[in-house]
Amino acid sequence: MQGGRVTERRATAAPAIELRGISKAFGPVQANKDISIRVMPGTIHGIIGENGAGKSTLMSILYGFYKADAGEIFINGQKTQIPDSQAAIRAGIGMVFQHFKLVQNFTVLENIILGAEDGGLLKPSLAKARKSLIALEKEYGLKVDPDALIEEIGVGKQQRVEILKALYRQAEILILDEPTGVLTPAEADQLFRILARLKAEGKTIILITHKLREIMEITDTVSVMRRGEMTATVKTSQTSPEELAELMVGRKVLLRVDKAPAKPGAEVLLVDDLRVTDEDGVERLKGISLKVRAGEILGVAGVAGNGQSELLEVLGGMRPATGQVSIKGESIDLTGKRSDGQSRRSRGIAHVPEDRQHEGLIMDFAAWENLIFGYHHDPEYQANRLLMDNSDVTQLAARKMERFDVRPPNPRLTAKSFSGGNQQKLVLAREIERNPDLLLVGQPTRGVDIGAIEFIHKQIIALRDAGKAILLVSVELDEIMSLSDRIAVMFDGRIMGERLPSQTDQTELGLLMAGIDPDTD
Amino acid sequence: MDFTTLLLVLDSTVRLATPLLLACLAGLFSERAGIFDIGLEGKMLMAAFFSAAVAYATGNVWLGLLAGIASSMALSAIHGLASITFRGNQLISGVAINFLAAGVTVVVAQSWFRQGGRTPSLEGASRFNPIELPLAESLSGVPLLGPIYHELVSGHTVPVYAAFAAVPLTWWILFRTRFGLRLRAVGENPESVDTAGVSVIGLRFAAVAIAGLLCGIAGAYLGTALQAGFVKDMTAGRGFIALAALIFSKWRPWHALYATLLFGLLQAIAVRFQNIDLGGFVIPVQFMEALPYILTVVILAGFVGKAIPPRAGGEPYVKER
Amino acid sequence: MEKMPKWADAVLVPLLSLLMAAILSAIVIFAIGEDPVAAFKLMVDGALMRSAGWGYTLYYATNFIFTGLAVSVAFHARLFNIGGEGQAMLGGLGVALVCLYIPWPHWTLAIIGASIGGAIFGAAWAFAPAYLQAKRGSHVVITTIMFNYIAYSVLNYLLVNVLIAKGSMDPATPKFPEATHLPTFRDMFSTADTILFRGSPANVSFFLALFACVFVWLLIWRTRLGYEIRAFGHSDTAANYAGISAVRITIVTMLISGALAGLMAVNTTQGEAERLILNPTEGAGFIGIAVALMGRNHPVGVFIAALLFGFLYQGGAELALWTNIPRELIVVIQALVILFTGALDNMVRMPLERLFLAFRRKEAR
Amino acid sequence: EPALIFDLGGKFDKSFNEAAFGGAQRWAEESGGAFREIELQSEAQREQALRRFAEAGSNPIVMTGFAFGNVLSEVAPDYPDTKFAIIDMVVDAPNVRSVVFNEHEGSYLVGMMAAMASKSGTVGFIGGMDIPLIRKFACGYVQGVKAVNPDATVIQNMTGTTPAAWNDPVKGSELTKAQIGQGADVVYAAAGGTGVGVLQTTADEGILSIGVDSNQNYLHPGKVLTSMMKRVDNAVYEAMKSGTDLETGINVMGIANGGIDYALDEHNAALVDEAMKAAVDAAKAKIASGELQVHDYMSDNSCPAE
Ligand SMILES: Nc1ncnc2c1ncn2[C@@H]1O[C@H](COP(=O)(O)OP(=O)(O)OP(=O)(O)O)[C@@H](O)[C@H]1O
Ligand SMILES: Nc1ncnc2c1ncn2[C@@H]1O[C@H](COP(=O)(O)OP(=O)(O)OP(=O)(O)O)[C@@H](O)[C@H]1O
Ligand SMILES: [Mg+2]
Ligand SMILES: [Mg+2]
Repeated sequence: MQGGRVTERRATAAPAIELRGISKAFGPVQANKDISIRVMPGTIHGIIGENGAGKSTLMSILYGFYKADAGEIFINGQKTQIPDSQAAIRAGIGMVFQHFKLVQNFTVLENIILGAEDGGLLKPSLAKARKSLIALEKEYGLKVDPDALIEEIGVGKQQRVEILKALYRQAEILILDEPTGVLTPAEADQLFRILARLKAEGKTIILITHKLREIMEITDTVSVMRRGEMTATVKTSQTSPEELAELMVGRKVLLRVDKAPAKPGAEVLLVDDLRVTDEDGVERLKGISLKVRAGEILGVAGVAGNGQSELLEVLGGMRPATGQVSIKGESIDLTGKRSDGQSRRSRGIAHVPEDRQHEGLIMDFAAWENLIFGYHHDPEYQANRLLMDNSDVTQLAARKMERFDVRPPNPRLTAKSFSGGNQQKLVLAREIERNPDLLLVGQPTRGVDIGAIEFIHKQIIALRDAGKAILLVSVELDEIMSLSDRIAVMFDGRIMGERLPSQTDQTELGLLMAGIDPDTD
Repeated sequence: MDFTTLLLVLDSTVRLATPLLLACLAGLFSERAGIFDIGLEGKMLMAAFFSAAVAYATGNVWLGLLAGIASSMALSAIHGLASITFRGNQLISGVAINFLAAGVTVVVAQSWFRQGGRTPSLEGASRFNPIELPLAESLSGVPLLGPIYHELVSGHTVPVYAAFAAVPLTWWILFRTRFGLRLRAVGENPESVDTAGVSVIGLRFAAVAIAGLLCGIAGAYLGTALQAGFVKDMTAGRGFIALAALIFSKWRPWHALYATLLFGLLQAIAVRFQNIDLGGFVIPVQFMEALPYILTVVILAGFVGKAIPPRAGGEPYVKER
Repeated sequence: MEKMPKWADAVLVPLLSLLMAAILSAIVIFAIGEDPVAAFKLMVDGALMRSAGWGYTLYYATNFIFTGLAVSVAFHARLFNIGGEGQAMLGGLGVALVCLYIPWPHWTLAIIGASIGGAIFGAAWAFAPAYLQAKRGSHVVITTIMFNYIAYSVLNYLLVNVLIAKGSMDPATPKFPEATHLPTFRDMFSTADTILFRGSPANVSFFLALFACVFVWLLIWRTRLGYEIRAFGHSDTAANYAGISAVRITIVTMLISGALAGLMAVNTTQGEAERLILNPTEGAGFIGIAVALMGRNHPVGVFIAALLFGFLYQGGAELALWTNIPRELIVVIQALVILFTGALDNMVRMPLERLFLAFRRKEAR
Repeated sequence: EPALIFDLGGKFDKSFNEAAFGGAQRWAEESGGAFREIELQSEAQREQALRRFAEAGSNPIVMTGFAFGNVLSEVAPDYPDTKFAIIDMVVDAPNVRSVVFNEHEGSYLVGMMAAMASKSGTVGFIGGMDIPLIRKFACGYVQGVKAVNPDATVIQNMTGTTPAAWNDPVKGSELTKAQIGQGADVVYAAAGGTGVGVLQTTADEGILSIGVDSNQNYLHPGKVLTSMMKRVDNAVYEAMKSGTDLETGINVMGIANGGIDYALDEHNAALVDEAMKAAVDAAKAKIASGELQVHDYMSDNSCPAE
């Protein structure tokens, strides 16, 4: 159905997409700075970069979701104005967002025709879409039930709906923003097969991902973004993961952290047959058992969405569960009044949550208020039985900020006025300074720059060396490999296996994360 | 209760349900598009005054209706400006609009008519008069159906029939047209609409404007059909009962009809019977008056099926923080 | 980086909003053929130039302090309590029952008893919406609106059928006993030869209101509970992380809010009417919204805003007394204040933020 | 300079307050003087308005409605040099004139007319707020109806139990429809502003109504049988005319002294035939002479006729 346009475009050989000098600021944040990029037709172009580098912003501009402050867009060699997504769609661009843009209580079919209806009435549009859905399914193997409600199908299927939406609108250029983040490895493989098929048809694909393996596997060219700027564009065949990593963070990456061998002591945390069912009735943890001893770091690896977040949340008292958990031999409540974060803290559990902006900090609170968050009932912070001792707490906070190198070290600034890395240091300062028996850490360095990463890693290891137990959850395999004394891999709500960092490698962990146990296969 | 009394109560139910129904459908359009509207009351009140005032001045009820609609839509525009363009709090905006209408109507009425905040009484062509449907008189002799047709179906004013016609129309627009699909989508997930290349702002303004239109008709009905002129605060909480009915109906057009008829019936009963004596047990009139609100709280509490509002409801659409 | 300095957010934005509301109000007055300047003068004369005027201004302000605090305490937990009206009505019932059925020896004890009665009844009326919000997610805005109407019906029923004074045509309770009558400003401040605050209803409850301001300030900024209320209001996910119970905070905050609204009745019912009448609140519950918005949810702001609205109320009554401008003009002004300081906040804020941002960029260069 | 305070129903309620306004205007035209006036909008204003007028030197101050009773008894002693006149309520203070009306007498007359005009033998009564004063109206009305036609049915409804009942035309209209449904063909509205809805609906539905307080015949010419006139206008007029010399104490206005009457003018002339007029006038004379005693509900809170 799109054959004619393919041949015509190949003949011109102009870049399918060319961006020149794109800049975009969100208030004080410069998300994109003078970015230029060319993507040739019929290729897969990768974009990598740290969290917050500006990848999504750039693609959203190309798709007309945001308006650039400056810059030009050329599609197939023609200068094109893209003031809104309608214009992008007309120019043959389709985008699958990092966070899907689907209407939960609409059917697949309704979502597909939304905005691309053929007339004032729905009936003919729906009939037509149903027909072409069957055709697309045949062509690409994208199977979904057109009458299913979005809220009733899994994320993998939802992503297919997004891709179908783009194809239904006859997209020639397809942008995928971190499509594999939510997919199981099998689903990811399937997605890549579809992308290869699309490429063979002459479509142009832009793929945003954090995973170097995916870049190396499927892209033709790759661009690297850092802090809103485009730092390099290279042919995939002429680069290596190491080089890309270096380009991404701006200097040589230390893949290892200096640390002494662990001297594990007594068991601190014991988890047995932990189960969690979420609000939608989906079982997220399907019987987790693990233990963490004093003076060791247990790293939990896994693709996002396999239950690691829920594990941390249960241990941190943020959601109820069933099973047994004990701290230093004493069991803790998993439901009811005594299962909240404050009870956990009183039992010596500190928690650096995965999402510092929405969980770890109150962005509108001053730093000093944030530095007692969760511990505000502590007698140390009270002036008397009724009132809190604000000035004393502020002074304490200033000292903590000094020790954790929070910049600027002013406790009266609100949390939102610190950069991401410094916000994370605030959380760490609060949790580590409490000298807990067990520290739960989720994604400690997400969106944090390399200097801060090193500092944070050092603090975590220092705590370990002080004889504390640490449970680390991270999607960054490098971080897991370099910090952990033992590694547990989670898949689909279960622990797939445990390995020692010295006796494993990324390939084996990757397989485990994909739900494949190399030992039993 | 004998048959005639029943018919009369039902007849009165239809009359009293009409403004509730129109306002409820107005809220339905707005809230389905993600804009909460607790300003139904104010818009109706504004329309009641301006329709009565203009109908009085021109002697033409249709001009009055237009003026009522225009004034109600002006308030809609303020609500849109506040909650769509400037992403303000929709609830606060609604509260402000209710006060604005309560104040402006009286201030202007006093300034124009000097009658203590009311309009002079309307007569003849400056009011909506009852329409006799064909054959109503001649069929009234037919047992059962005759009186029902004559008393209940026939003999209402134009806005009453318009309100009842608006129910299937609303259903059809929402569920059978492109506009309806987009409108519902924008109330559930505005980003889905935005990324499909359709203007969120445009859709929401359209929805709010329709709400203004319907509230305008509701207000005009109060001022020029149910009543012969405007009196201060004449909506008397009907906007909030309509809101209650909207929740009661879980944002669905046909259910809105049933809910408003139920609430209309409660009002009709409360009007007629001060206290209802159920053989020793007396239901005070105050209880009947409060019943719509009590029922709504019960529904909201989720004891009788949960009322889930449109997911994006109440949230301004913010792309860039 | 903050987009604007704190002072701009706390003072400049509300001032500009107020200015816009004032300009529009002046236009309205002008449009109905009256002179805005003369009207304003009349209001100032009637509300501020005589001690009796002040007596009314402070009387109204007392009501608005209570309802304003009620709304703002709830706002801190991001709960929009529009039920102040109903809670204050029930508060009136509480005050009336306490004053009528307990034989108080002296007003000093009676005011304590009445405060407790009003607060408990007001809080009780806020409980159901709070519970439904906390446990069942029913939006507190809608339920409190419903409860306002239900409160009216309850009060109506009780006054007409149960509490009505024998032989009276008014649906109102009998007068409260002499011993419960509160000292008015006239009693307190008149000297032997000059009578001050003659006939005006301001009474000791004003000091109760001041006390409530201090109480709320301490509560919100100096206690753990206040800390938790604010934390929950800013981010419920973070509150969950910290082990702050959403259910508990929602319910407790609404109870405090309802109690504050209920306390208003000490002023109107015990202090002024000295009996419970059918409409004891006269919209003060709603004005609390405007007061809280304008006062930026801070007790000092609420106090100032309440004074302003007290002035508007008294001035507006004077207007209605001496000119052709109906009292509803205040309702218009009140609506404009809510509109500009609440719903159209961004209309003022966004250009200001851009201005400050541009200014800083320039400085940074 | 005298002052007039209207109760919550508002100056133009076409009824009670409007009658008071009419009296004040008559005085102003005749004397060339001016008077202050205010329409109350809220309960709290009652006292404020009284005091402000008193302090501003208005004298006498006239107020309409029983609801002022409580407040006036507190305010009056504070201003011993000011004279007050209150209508429909007795306030015992040396500087207050309390004007009350024998509404039952007038209601009796219009009840007679209703019974004579009715073809169905069923007539209606719609009261405002359910208070003894309105029951007094109802009781007199029923007595009048029964005097003419002992078998007649009188349907009675009160609009409500709160002051809102004085100002709810929608409810008035619905109640009227209900009474028509039950066969009523003459409806007497003693309901303040609510009566506007009653009169409107009877006119729309083609039956007769009876107005109250002022002469309301003109509202729907040919549709309003008559109006029970409570000469509030006279009371106000006289109070203003006597100025500071206002005689205090209780002033009962009834048929005998022209304070109560029924309305007959060009608007209802066609509806009132000679026989009707003769019968009513005869009764009127008997009441005036004391020969006929109409029972006053408020004297013992009960009504002999149902
Ligand atoms: N809508 C927005 N409003 C304000 N700031 C934004 C918005 N979207 C993104 N930003 C900011 O712009 C910067 C770039 O964000 P962007 O989402 O483009 O990064 P990204 O490279 O896609 O990161 P990630 O890998 O986490 O998806 C960040 O600092 C982010 O906080
Ligand atoms: N979504 C956002 N909305 C508002 N402000 C933001 C947003 N994201 C980031 N900022 C602000 O932008 C500034 C820079 O944030 P960002 O996280 O990009 O810093 P950074 O350069 O990555 O620093 P760090 O290396 O410490 O993480 C901070 O002041 C932050 O508060
Ligand atoms: Mg992104
Ligand atoms: Mg960062």
